[in-house]
Amino acid sequence: AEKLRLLTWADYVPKDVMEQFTKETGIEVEVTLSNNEEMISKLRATQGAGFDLVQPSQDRIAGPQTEFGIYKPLDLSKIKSDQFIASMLEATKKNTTVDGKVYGVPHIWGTDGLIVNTKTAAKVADYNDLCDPAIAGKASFRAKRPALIAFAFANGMDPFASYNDPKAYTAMMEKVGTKLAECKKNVKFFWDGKDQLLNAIRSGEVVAAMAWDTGGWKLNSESADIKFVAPKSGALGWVDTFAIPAKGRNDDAAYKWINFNMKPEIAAKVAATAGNFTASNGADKLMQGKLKDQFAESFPKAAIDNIKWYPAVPAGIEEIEGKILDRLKAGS
Amino acid sequence: MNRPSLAWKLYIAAFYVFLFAPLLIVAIFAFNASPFPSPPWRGFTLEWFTGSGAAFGKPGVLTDPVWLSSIGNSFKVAIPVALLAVLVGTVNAWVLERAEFRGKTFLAMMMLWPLVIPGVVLGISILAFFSRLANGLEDWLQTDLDFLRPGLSLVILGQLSFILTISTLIIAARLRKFDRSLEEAAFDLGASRTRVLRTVTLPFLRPSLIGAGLVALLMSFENFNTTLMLVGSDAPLPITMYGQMREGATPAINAVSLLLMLGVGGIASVFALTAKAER
Amino acid sequence: MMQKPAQRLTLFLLLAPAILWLGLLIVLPHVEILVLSFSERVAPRVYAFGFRNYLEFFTEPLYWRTFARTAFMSILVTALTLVLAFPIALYIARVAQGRVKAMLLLLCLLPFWVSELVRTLGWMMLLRETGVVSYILRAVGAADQPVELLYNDGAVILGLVYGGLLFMIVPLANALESLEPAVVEAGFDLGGSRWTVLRRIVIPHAMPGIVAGCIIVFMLTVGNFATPVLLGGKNGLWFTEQIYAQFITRFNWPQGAAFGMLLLLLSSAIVWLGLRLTGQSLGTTLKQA
Amino acid sequence: MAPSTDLDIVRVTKRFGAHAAVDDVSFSVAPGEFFSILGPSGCGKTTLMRMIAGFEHPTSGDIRIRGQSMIGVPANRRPVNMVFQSLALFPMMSVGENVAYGLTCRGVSRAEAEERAGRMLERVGLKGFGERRVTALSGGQRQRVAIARCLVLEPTLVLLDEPLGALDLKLREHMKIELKQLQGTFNTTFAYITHDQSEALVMSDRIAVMNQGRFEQVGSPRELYHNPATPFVASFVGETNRLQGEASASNGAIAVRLPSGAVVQGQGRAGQAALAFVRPEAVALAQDPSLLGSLPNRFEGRVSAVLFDGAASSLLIDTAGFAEPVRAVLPQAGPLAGIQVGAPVHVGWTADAMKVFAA
Amino acid sequence: MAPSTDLDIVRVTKRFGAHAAVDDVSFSVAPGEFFSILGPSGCGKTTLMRMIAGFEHPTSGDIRIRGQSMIGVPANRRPVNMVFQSLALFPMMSVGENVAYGLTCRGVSRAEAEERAGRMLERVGLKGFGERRVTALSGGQRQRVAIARCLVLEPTLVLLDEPLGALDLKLREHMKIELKQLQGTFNTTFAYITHDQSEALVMSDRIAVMNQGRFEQVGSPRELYHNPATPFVASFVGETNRLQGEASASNGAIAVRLPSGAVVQGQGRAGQAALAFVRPEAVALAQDPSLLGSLPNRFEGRVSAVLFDGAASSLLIDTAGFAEPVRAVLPQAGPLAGIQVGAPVHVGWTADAMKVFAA
Ligand SMILES: Nc1ncnc2c1ncn2[C@@H]1O[C@H](COP(=O)(O)OP(=O)(O)OP(=O)(O)O)[C@@H](O)[C@H]1O
Ligand SMILES: Nc1ncnc2c1ncn2[C@@H]1O[C@H](COP(=O)(O)OP(=O)(O)OP(=O)(O)O)[C@@H](O)[C@H]1O
Ligand SMILES: [Mg+2]
Ligand SMILES: [Mg+2]
Repeated sequence: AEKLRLLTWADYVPKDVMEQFTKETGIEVEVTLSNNEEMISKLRATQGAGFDLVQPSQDRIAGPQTEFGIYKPLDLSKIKSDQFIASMLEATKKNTTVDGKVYGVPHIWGTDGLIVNTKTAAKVADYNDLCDPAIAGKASFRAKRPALIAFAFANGMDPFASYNDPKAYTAMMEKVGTKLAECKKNVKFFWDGKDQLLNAIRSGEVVAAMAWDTGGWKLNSESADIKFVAPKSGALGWVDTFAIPAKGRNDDAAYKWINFNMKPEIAAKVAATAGNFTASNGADKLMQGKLKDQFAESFPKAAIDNIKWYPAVPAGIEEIEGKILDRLKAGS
Repeated sequence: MNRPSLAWKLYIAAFYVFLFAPLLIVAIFAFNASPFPSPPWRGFTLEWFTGSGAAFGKPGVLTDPVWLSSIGNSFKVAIPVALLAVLVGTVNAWVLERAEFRGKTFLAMMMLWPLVIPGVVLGISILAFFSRLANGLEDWLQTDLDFLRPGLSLVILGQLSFILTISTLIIAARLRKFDRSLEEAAFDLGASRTRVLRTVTLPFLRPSLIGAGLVALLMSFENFNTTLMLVGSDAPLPITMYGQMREGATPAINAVSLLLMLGVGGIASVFALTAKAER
Repeated sequence: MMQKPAQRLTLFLLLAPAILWLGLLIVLPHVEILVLSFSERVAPRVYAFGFRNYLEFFTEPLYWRTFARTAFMSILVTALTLVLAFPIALYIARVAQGRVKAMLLLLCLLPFWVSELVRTLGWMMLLRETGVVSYILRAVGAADQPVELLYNDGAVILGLVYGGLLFMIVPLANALESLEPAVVEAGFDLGGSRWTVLRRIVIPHAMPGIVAGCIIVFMLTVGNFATPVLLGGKNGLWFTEQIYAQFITRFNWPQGAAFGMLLLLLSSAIVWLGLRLTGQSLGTTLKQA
Repeated sequence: MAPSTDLDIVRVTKRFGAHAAVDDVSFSVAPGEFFSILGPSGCGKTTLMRMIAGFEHPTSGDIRIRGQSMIGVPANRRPVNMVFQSLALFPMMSVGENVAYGLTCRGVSRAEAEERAGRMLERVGLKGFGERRVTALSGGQRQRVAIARCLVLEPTLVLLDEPLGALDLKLREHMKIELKQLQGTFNTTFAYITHDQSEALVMSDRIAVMNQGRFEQVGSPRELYHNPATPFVASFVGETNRLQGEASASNGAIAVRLPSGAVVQGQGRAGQAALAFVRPEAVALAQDPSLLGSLPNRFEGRVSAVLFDGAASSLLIDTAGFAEPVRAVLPQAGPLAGIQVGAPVHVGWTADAMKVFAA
Repeated sequence: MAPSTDLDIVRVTKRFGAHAAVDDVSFSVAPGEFFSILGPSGCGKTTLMRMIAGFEHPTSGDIRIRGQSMIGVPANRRPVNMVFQSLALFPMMSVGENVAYGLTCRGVSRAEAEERAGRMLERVGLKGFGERRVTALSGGQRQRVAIARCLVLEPTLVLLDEPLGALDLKLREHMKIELKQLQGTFNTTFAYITHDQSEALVMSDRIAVMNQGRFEQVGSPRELYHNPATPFVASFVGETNRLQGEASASNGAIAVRLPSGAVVQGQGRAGQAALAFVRPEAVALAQDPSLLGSLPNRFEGRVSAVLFDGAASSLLIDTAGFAEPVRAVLPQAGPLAGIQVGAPVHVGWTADAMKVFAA
């Protein structure tokens, strides 16, 4: 049978959606779970072979494409653009354009913020509060670039403004690095996988963490004490996309999958399992009430306006960040 | 010296407790009716083996396609690795023990070398070399050469790169013990060269062939470092386990581990039996 | 004389698998990363020859500190493993008899054929804050708070020592086994105390086994990845993680290749040093194992 | 007062499980004596020696050295040293270090130990070999190092467990004589075990013949050879012809009727079933039976094999009434020197030469 | 016409590099003969035998079996079979399979091969052992299997490379006789190599004494023993006393002046430097010198050691004018039978008994 090899995030492909797709098109979907870095590194190792469709975040397309040429330009005529929230589609297209060609369209979006156990760490309201001695040894964040960006904002800097000035950016990151290093003693571990963090919060090993909104809401439904909080200095907004690898072998199936997924009823289902929001136009009307309430609680109007959306990452920026992160992990 | 002191005996006992404690814990908590592999004990369940996911939200090993396919992938790697290790190992052992040519000591040293290369380095070097090779061949032949890209085929090659050393050593050790006069005697009694090989040499080597095959099988199943650098979309068991452990595991991983222990125990007993037959 | 070409052909055919194996899977890949490690990125998709990747290593304290830390901890782990394993190997080789001996050895082997990840999982379950040890400590009243034993260097060393034990015990036991009982008895008979016999007869005899075990354990430790990553805490980085990071999360292959070469150099240098100091040769040493 | 014996074994028994490897053995060794224990493989020789050295503990009985009980004294505190069958030289040490080892264990300073080791090596004829590796020595040289390593400690007693077993034939012949001479010059007490009767006979002052954990006879080589006390000793020590039959006393001597009906005359004591032994060199040969006229045992036979072996040549003679051929020494001179297979011959021996035992 | 020899070696030389392991050797073996090659370790015996079997190729010379040249014939096509020193029984096969192996290689059917193997086992006294594993046999039994495995193929010639080397003393004595008898009953030609002179003397019809790749002498055991052709043969075959000195002819015999000035009389030929040999059993002993009056060689000495070994006992006698003690046979009877160390004694021997060679 025809096959679609999909490289994506956990929870983005509910079983029934996959089955429905196979039923409708006769195409089987083979799912490999991953994260941004691994997606890129896998494609980099194969020069863009091995998968037919991938889902990196929108900011991680232009840089790697310039450097390694691992994606194929999208044939926008094959995509039903009316299924997308127009503003989001435009923003994503803009961010994923290299040499005038578009490489990505949006799928799921969400934010990074704080998951707080309000009973034991009520005071945590911004990223810097993770470093509060009161919760020493019980905080956590990922030792990845979102942490750098977040702490930069929390400490009054604007990293996105310096994206194209490596020198300034390096200086800024050094500062952030120092700040994080100080904070490190507060950290139980740098979390890697979502479930790892959620388990630790459930068991009380961790009481406050920088994490994705979806995890926070999931925990909130289990225990009302745990809340997802939009930090004072602003949640970080991300958009996961659809992109086609340079040596994808089944572009037709890929486009079919994109269009299928962006149908409002399908998108709603996916959003429900992922616990996030979808770029599908009209799906929000089909969403369950609970998530909407949780979103409303976490994001008052001001907080929504304060969301910092990632612009495309220019090539070279990640090297600067990488070193800071390595230092953070290695230093004591 | 022959009469061990009490302290020594206690140390031995403590050592074996130390040795098996982690494994026992893993095995016991495979049956814990809890979504997390940690105490307290919440009652006995087989859910993590056969459960459909209804009870704890995550399915048991034997119904979870993720685990099943990674077990399948491990076999897809381990069986060719074991077969090739025995085949090539036998030829190599022959070269080491029987052939005479210039540069033999150098070759023997080279064969040992993979043992002192860290697995991660082996992995990245093979990854880098084969991706260059694939790029070159692709430009030249204008086709995709998938098997040179990260994936099971590359994992097989990567694991072979050092497992071959082990299998060669095992078979060569046996071949070295072989009394050449047995072959001469057979030849003297009128056997042809192929008949000597078939009736005398290979039967003598058989325990080591089986042993090398089993060791290769186990090492392949167990290997993580080299495999990690070379996997594509199909993850063998250790890679899946690693992913799950970083994710924060459910007791399903304990169940997989227990199955693995049982499998290894089985193979080890076969191994012990052939080793006994060897004597 | 007639047979010469035929013999050549046979020899060539016999050599072919070894040459393919060593050439394609060992030598050329290493040449590749050597070449790769000397290429620097000048612009997207443009690379040039240069030493920047190595310079980077020496100028960035982070990298060489991790490197030094890895080397130091590996040596420590090797030494600890040797000390812990010696009495066991001695017992297996010289005290235990027959069935018991075979059993003890087999029991040693079993945990090591099960995946490293299973073993590490076991340690994680034992040591973590919500784990078994912490639970037991609280249950017996030795601690009133959950104790975190995971995510520190101690846990990493424990895991690595555990993982290295077998590879120390087997060569040691092999070496000790080959010591003729009469030689030990002669040592006592001529008036030697236990300590004298151990120091002047048993240990010198076991030297090839000690060196072999140390080399293998050191290699496995320095090249380990999963154990330090999973058991190690926020403070510890293993050098293999740096290589992994350069390849997988930084997509910076040249830098990763340089690190790989450095790790290879480190391990070769320490192995060579070990052999030199003890006057052993690699071939005989590895055959011991 | 100095004790008159160096070693006393008093009713020593050693059991492994139900099996008694050494069974109620007693003997004494005088100072300066060369004492051998001779017996077949597995009879318990090594076990006995290991108890003296202190590597095994007797199940019952006492072991005394110079009158002092050794029970509970560990091997490294006993004034005895052992030369092992495998020699057990320390391969990780040089020849000199091997010899000096025992001295340094006693706390003798390095320099002095080396010097004394050097002198000892000189005395055993290995001057200047101190720096060699033990693996670079010939069999006989290694032998001498093993002995030097013991003698340098001036032990009361040296135990030797088949030390010549690993040597080849010619060298063994040579070392037999050398060992005996060494013992003479050092005047040390030697307890020597072997399963080779020729070694025991040539070297020893006294020999104990051991069988299945027990001593069958203790005596000088000549006593054992000429007056064996048991059938086991008669057949184990020296080449012999062995006959089985039924005994009946007759004038002064004892008569043994073989199954074929033939009767031989001998000396000894037996009930019904009897074993009779006669040595090949005691068998007289003649072509003319009248030359054997005075002998009580006379039989007719035919040469079935000539085993020419120089001075040790012998004949096998198929003799009427005997189940096995009779073995006799081939005469070196005289009319029978050139006898061929198939030639008829008469054999005979005195009643004194034939020892009879109860079977 | 049947050839009158089974094996002809014609000027065979084998070089390993510059070293000639076998150097221009020629000999023939007659059908049914037991032919031994005797020589010290490393003299080239095995190399010679491996050339006959076909495992090595002569550098020059020809090897003929029943008149047919074997040059270029591979080992598996030659009508010779070899019994290896290690025996080389196939451990993965049963006793019966071992014996049947050669037959099945020839294409004999399984059933028939088994039957013939069974019969052969019966003939070597191993009836009913067919199903046993070879590891479950005693040394002597394995020996017989190795020989049966060759004999079942009815080869023209059986080669035996020190087949008794691995056995212990008593068993070796026994197998010597058995092997000789087996050869007799099968009437097969045996070529046997050994470094043990006693084995060669006892079993062989003819012996070639080999030294450093060359044959020193070929002859019957008695010829070699009594009339050695070279000093090497004289000292290698049998026990002997060896004297070195300067020769000068004298009435009919040859006189050798020892360094001490003493002179001995002997038979033989020598230039200036001479070696003289006399066997211990040819040395006559007397307490009263007048009893030795007729002997041309008479000396006075003192017993330095009595090597009592039953029938093989000997004396070492420190003799004035001799560098080494003279070895003589200890008389079994007469006044000297009980002689002690230190006793004065006179020794003497005939000129015929003393062989003299150029050194
Ligand atoms: N440690 C032991 N445990 C059980 N049985 C033993 C032990 N040591 C020796 N034996 C048994 O005791 C008997 C005597 O053994 P020992 O070694 O003393 O014989 P030996 O006379 O020295 O023989 P050999 O001449 O072959 O060396 C044998 O039957 C042997 O199997
Ligand atoms: N394949 C070979 N290459 C080089 N030299 C050899 C080879 N085989 C034998 N030699 C040499 O030839 C000489 C004769 O060896 P051979 O094995 O024939 O001796 P041998 O008389 O059988 O001795 P032994 O009684 O010890 O078996 C020796 O010096 C040996 O080192
Ligand atoms: Mg013994
Ligand atoms: Mg030989």
